[in-house]
Amino acid sequence: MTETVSTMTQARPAGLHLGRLFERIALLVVWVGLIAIFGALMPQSFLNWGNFSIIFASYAPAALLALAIIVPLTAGDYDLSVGATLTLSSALIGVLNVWHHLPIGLVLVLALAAGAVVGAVNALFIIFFRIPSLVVTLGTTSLMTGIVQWMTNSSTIGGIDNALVMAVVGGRLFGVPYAFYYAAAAVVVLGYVFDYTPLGRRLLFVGRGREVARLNGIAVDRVRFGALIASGVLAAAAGIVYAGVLGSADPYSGLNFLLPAFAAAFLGATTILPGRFNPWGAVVAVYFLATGITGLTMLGIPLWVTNVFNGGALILAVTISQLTRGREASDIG
Amino acid sequence: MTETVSTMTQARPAGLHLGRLFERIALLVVWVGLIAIFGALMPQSFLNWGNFSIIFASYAPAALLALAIIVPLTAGDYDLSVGATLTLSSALIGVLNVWHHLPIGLVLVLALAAGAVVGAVNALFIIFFRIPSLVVTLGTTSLMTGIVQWMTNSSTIGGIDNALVMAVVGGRLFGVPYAFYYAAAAVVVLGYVFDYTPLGRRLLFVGRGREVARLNGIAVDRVRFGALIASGVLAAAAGIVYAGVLGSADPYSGLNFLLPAFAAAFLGATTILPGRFNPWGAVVAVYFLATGITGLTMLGIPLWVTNVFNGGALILAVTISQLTRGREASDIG
Amino acid sequence: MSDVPSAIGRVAEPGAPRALPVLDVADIAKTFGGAKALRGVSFSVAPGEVHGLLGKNGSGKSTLVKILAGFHAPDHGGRLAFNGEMVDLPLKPGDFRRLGMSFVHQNLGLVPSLTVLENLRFAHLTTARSGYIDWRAERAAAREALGRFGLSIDTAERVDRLSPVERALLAIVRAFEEIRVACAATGKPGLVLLDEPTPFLPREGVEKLFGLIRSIAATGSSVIFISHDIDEVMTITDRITVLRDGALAGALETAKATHEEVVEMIVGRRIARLGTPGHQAAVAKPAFLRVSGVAGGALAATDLVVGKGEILGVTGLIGSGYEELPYLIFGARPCRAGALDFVDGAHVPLAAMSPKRALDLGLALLPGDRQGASGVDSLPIVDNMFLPDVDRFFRFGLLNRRAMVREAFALGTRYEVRPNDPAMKLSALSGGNAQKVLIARWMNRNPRLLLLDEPTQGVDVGTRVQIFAALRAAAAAGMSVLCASSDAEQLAEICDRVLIFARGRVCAEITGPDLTKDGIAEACYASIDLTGRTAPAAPALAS
Amino acid sequence: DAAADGLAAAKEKLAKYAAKPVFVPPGEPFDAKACAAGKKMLSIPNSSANPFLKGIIDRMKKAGAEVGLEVTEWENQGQPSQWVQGVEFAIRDKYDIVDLISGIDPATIEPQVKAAKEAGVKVMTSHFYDPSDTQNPFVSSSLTIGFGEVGTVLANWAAVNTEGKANILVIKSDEVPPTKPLMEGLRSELAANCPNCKIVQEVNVGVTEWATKIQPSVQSAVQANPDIDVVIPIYDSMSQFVVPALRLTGKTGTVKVATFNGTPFVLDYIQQGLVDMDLGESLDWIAYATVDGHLRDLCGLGSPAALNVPFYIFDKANAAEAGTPAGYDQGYGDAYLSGFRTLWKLQ
Ligand SMILES: Nc1ncnc2c1ncn2[C@@H]1O[C@H](COP(=O)(O)OP(=O)(O)OP(=O)(O)O)[C@@H](O)[C@H]1O
Ligand SMILES: Nc1ncnc2c1ncn2[C@@H]1O[C@H](COP(=O)(O)OP(=O)(O)OP(=O)(O)O)[C@@H](O)[C@H]1O
Ligand SMILES: O[C@@H]1[C@@H](O)[C@H](O)OC[C@H]1O
Ligand SMILES: [Mg+2]
Ligand SMILES: [Mg+2]
Repeated sequence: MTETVSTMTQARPAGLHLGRLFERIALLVVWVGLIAIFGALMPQSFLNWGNFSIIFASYAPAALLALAIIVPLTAGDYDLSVGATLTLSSALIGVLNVWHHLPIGLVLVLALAAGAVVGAVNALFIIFFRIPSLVVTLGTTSLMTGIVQWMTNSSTIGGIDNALVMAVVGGRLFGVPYAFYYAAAAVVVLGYVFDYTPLGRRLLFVGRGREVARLNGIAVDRVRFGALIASGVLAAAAGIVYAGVLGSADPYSGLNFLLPAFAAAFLGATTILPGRFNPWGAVVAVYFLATGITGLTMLGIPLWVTNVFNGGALILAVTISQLTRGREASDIG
Repeated sequence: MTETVSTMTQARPAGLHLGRLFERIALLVVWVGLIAIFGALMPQSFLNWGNFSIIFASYAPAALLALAIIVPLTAGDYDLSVGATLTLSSALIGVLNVWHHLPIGLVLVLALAAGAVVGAVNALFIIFFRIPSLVVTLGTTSLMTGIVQWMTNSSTIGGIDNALVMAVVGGRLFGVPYAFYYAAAAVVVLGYVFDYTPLGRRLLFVGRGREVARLNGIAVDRVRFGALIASGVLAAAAGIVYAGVLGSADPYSGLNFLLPAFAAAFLGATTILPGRFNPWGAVVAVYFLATGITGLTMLGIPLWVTNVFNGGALILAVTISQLTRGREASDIG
Repeated sequence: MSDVPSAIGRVAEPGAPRALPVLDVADIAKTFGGAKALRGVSFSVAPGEVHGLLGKNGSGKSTLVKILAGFHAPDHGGRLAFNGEMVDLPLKPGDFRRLGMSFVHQNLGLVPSLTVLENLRFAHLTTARSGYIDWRAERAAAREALGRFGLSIDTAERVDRLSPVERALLAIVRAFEEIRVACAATGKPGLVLLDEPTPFLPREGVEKLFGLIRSIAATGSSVIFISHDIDEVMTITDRITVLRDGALAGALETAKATHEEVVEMIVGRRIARLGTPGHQAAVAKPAFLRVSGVAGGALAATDLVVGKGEILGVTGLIGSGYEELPYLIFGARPCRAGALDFVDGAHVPLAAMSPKRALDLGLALLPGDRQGASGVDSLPIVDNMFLPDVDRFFRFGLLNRRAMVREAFALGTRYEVRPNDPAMKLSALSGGNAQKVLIARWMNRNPRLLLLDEPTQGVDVGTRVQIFAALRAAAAAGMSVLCASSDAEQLAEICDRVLIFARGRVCAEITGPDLTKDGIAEACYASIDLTGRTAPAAPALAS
Repeated sequence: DAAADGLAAAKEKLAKYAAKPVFVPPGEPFDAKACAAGKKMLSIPNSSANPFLKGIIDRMKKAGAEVGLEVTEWENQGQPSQWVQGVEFAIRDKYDIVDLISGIDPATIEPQVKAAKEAGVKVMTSHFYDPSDTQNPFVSSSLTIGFGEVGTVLANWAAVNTEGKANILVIKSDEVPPTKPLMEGLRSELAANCPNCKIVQEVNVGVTEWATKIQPSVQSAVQANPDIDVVIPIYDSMSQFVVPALRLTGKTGTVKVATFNGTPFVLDYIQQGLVDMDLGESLDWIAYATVDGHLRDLCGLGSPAALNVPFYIFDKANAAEAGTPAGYDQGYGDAYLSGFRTLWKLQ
């Protein structure tokens, strides 16, 4: 019982390493390729920093929303309510700031708190009553949609405090509006938490093996609870940035963000750290799709093509990622 | 070692039997209660057969869509693409019948075939490439949305052959337009398949334990494939009925039906056969929600309340169902 | 002995009977990714024969079984004949049923969230030609089948509400029922494949199973029996085929072989049976932990003391409650009452116990359900190894991944995990190697008390010996161990003391010279009389 | 009496919209080619998925080409963040005009409108504000459209077609800004000209919920209030869900439907007897008027305050003029074509 045969090389043929590396950066490569193509077609208007700075800023709410989704998704829960939470948050800002004249600082705190409350309500039903997360968040989506319509009288509320607008799209750093940096900060923080902290490991184990996590001393319910709250708060933050970008509160758009954000979360799980929902991947996916849509729009290509692009990119990327791993059952979804 | 201790009484206290029975009919009871309340408030306008016949007919597409969802859901796959398939089917009818003057009979066959193709494409990616169903159907939703916009130039197409309109809402039986009977026929057939055929058991086994089903000789892939095709065809049928009800093809509405249909599927899994997706339950849920919405709007209550009602009813019903079974982990979702 | 009739035209192995074999396989190979699970296995099973299929963990037994179930497609080139009929590989789903095979799979192959009726009548419910299911008739058929085996289980109960024993029995009843129907239909001998059916069975269940096996063999049908329990294999089989690393290691006629020969063929080298060393002078160890009044599940208020550096075994008939003990002490399952008193004075009421608290107190638990409760298959070995310890690698605000991998590699080397690549997913390891990783996880923390539930279930003899040695060494260094197991042999080999449970209470204590496999088994059966009960706590098999 | 006087007034006011539209020059003739030379305009529709708006932009491209103005569409799905991108794009690519068409409230994207103004890009709106609205301070000029006037036409039509006793169900979308002036026009005109008319119920449905909520709402309303005899879906795309509701409740023909926009499939509905009246505008006319108005602002000639595109009533009597199936520009005559060309000194 002394011999220890190393099967390492045997188990991981050299080709595999390259394949995996390729998979990690494939989406980035395709992104660069896309930029190159649009750049060649429109060297003036597409290939300039101004264009990218605007893509970065205007998709910041979408990026935050994709991040909001992957936190509970990693812990094994679906949160469909992030779209409605985004709307709720921006509607609250409109109603409280514009109609009730509350100071914007206070209003932002209240919006984030509302996001936390949504997360807590979801968590109550998901964790305490043990109802599937898909069902609960489908229900709260409908509930919040109704509440927002009631609050806003179903109308767009313009005239949000200029301080918010300035803080989101007024100021620029390297030509890029601040909005982007809020999303970037969220990615950095989440990326750090996911990869470099024990909390990130716990999240992952809770998502992949609840009972295992529990027996290893992880407070599973607390981790799931925290993930849902984080999701609510991030979605509310997305709502704040959205309100800041627009300078107004729109009671209907939130749900339009939902499916694309999920698509980005899944697409992001094919890159950087393939097979896992990861913040960097999610954000790369958001901006990859944004680049495609912007480029197509600038070329004046009809709108329906962007829908085809969105759907096609998702399916294609996941399929290719799947093929590099020999079609083994996927760990995501 | 001759004595045989029965574990029956031990495992199922008498109270449980009653509790289970109550659970099976709870939603029906609440439905009757709802009708009683609205009936008391509006004895003339609510409590008449005409009103119900209209509810029955106008929610027939929604009922078909809920049925489309539960087939793959029982087999363990999410089909988010049913909404887009509904739209695709009705858009095809509009384009082929109105613009290209194909006879309506042929067009209906083509619409159903398109639904089958959608199901087959979903199945290809889900089963052959082993991509999570949520991801695939999210992608095909976006793809189909684009294709529909291209086909229809994003415009509503009126003037669909009157024969279809007559066949769907023109003729009546017991005062109820035929539309309802198409949905009813689908429920009866599906109810029979689910409960009284080997195919129904195969579906259930595949959904509850894929590996086990395969170990026990079930052609799992074929069953899942069939379920996805069935879902596509049923969603296309919903699109046909929808086109018949409207007399026109609307390129946008499909997605709006998606979340309510999922809500009905989950709500339906709390009744008739609690803990399992079941056709009767799904349809009861659709008409329960329809009754609530109709009653509320007849009372002149603003529309936002119906969203709250939808979300609240879903969460409440599932929670109560969960409480009767002592909060054990749920089998649905 | 040469020209044995064989449908696939090869020379049969020595000792093979002359009749047309029920099952005859040749050159079956299976590659998973790059790993070869089977490398050209050939053997045959004669009518009426009980055939043992043995091998270390990962040697490919279950893979072979699953190929016969049509679950895995074997590599190209294998051949299969059943009752003389050549059958195309891979088998299509359900082919096995047409041929006349039935299975009890390693994990039983039941769907937990469905009912006893649905699971038991699986074959009929999913393949009935009539196109209409008559539920009344199905229920009657199910009751009759259960009745034939003397089982009384509510057919409407969900399988996940059954006890492990009931579940195992259900799977066994199903396999024997299916083979009965199949033989009646084909008029030819059938084949029942039992992949480690015994770990969950109480002794009398095993005996009843052996009775069934013999009766089915008497009708001319055959049985393939897989187990890591050599004594069981010696008792029931006629012949034995041994796999090693996916290849045929040899075949034996049971009657002509000894226990030691079988073990040697399995592991490929001689292993000294640990026997019963050191039990003669059971020196009382100083107490480390006093467990008082612990009650939960089937366990009534129970007191016991664990010594420092002691390996304490707990066992009993299934349903006697001993198997709950590790989970209750660890706070993994709700406790009705009880408290822990540590030698250092710490007093912990069990109602307030949680896994987190237990870990802080220096306890560790290795659950019996490896995949469901112990490790996460889809995550890397290194993360699984240090799951409770990640905080240790979190320095200066960063998780030190490099250090984790380095330490995991060292641990892997120490516990002979093969292959020792910490970045691989746990699922890439065989069951036994995965178990080594999980044991390493806990041993590495130097717990004061290690709680084990069936630590070597499904683990081959070679690996077992390794695990035992590691436990001994740790105990010698002062770690206490509480090991719940139904495996008397294992308890006899490693324990200093064994407590026998009956009806939720400790009813006997075995130490010193009595601490042998037979001694423990005897005590278990005596326990029935000791507590004066007339009925076992769990549904039993009527004779 | 008051009722009869009101009815007479209503009839008289309606007559104007039943006559073939005539062209009224919005200002002095000017050298449009010189003005437009080398200039470009980015048109952002409320949503590219709206065929009505897409139709306007396609025709604006054609009209612009006649004078040399380059018109580009910013394709979008109705999401404000995409409008934001469009304005930013225009600033960067040095467009001269950003045209926000029909539904984009400049207040919704005020930061970008302000930035455009500062960058020297003129942001103009068309077919959005009612003359009674106050224009956003960062907007250069607006070609308003009389949504209030539309409301009055709908009110008068309802009064006249029920002999002054209309019981009206209104379907509206409050989140679309034009709804407000339209509803005000509708209410005040009813009050003025039809003392015995009343709005029985107003149902507010968000645009995204039209498909799921309008049909059941209309069904419920006409069942709960059987005396409803006119349904006014204020935007005619809503009528595809009103028509089936009336069909199912058996009210087709007895309950009248009056609406606004002139979308072709609704004009078809009129020919089929499913809808009674649609107040339409010619897309092509709108396109020429928009190009004309924006050029005037760009070249400092002073923009007209309104689009000056006439409304025209389609009903059973004249719906066939729009074609079978109906088109977007048919039935309005083509007086505007030579009118604008003359103004622009092209002929
Ligand atoms: N998914 C996989 N990817 C790569 N290698 C694998 C995978 N699964 C198994 N292996 C390798 O195949 C070999 C045999 O593993 P297998 O699980 O068959 O062992 P086993 O006989 O079940 O052993 P045990 O008795 O320990 O369970 C091992 O070396 C293992 O590392
Ligand atoms: N689905 C799979 N994918 C990859 N490798 C697998 C798979 N199933 C089994 N293996 C590998 O095949 C080898 C044989 O496993 P198998 O389960 O047949 O072993 P076994 O002899 O039954 O072992 P045990 O005694 O532990 O049950 C192992 O290395 C295992 O890891
Ligand atoms: O037709 C337009 C409609 O589509 C939009 O939503 O609001 C303004 C209307 O003029
Ligand atoms: Mg095995
Ligand atoms: Mg194994």
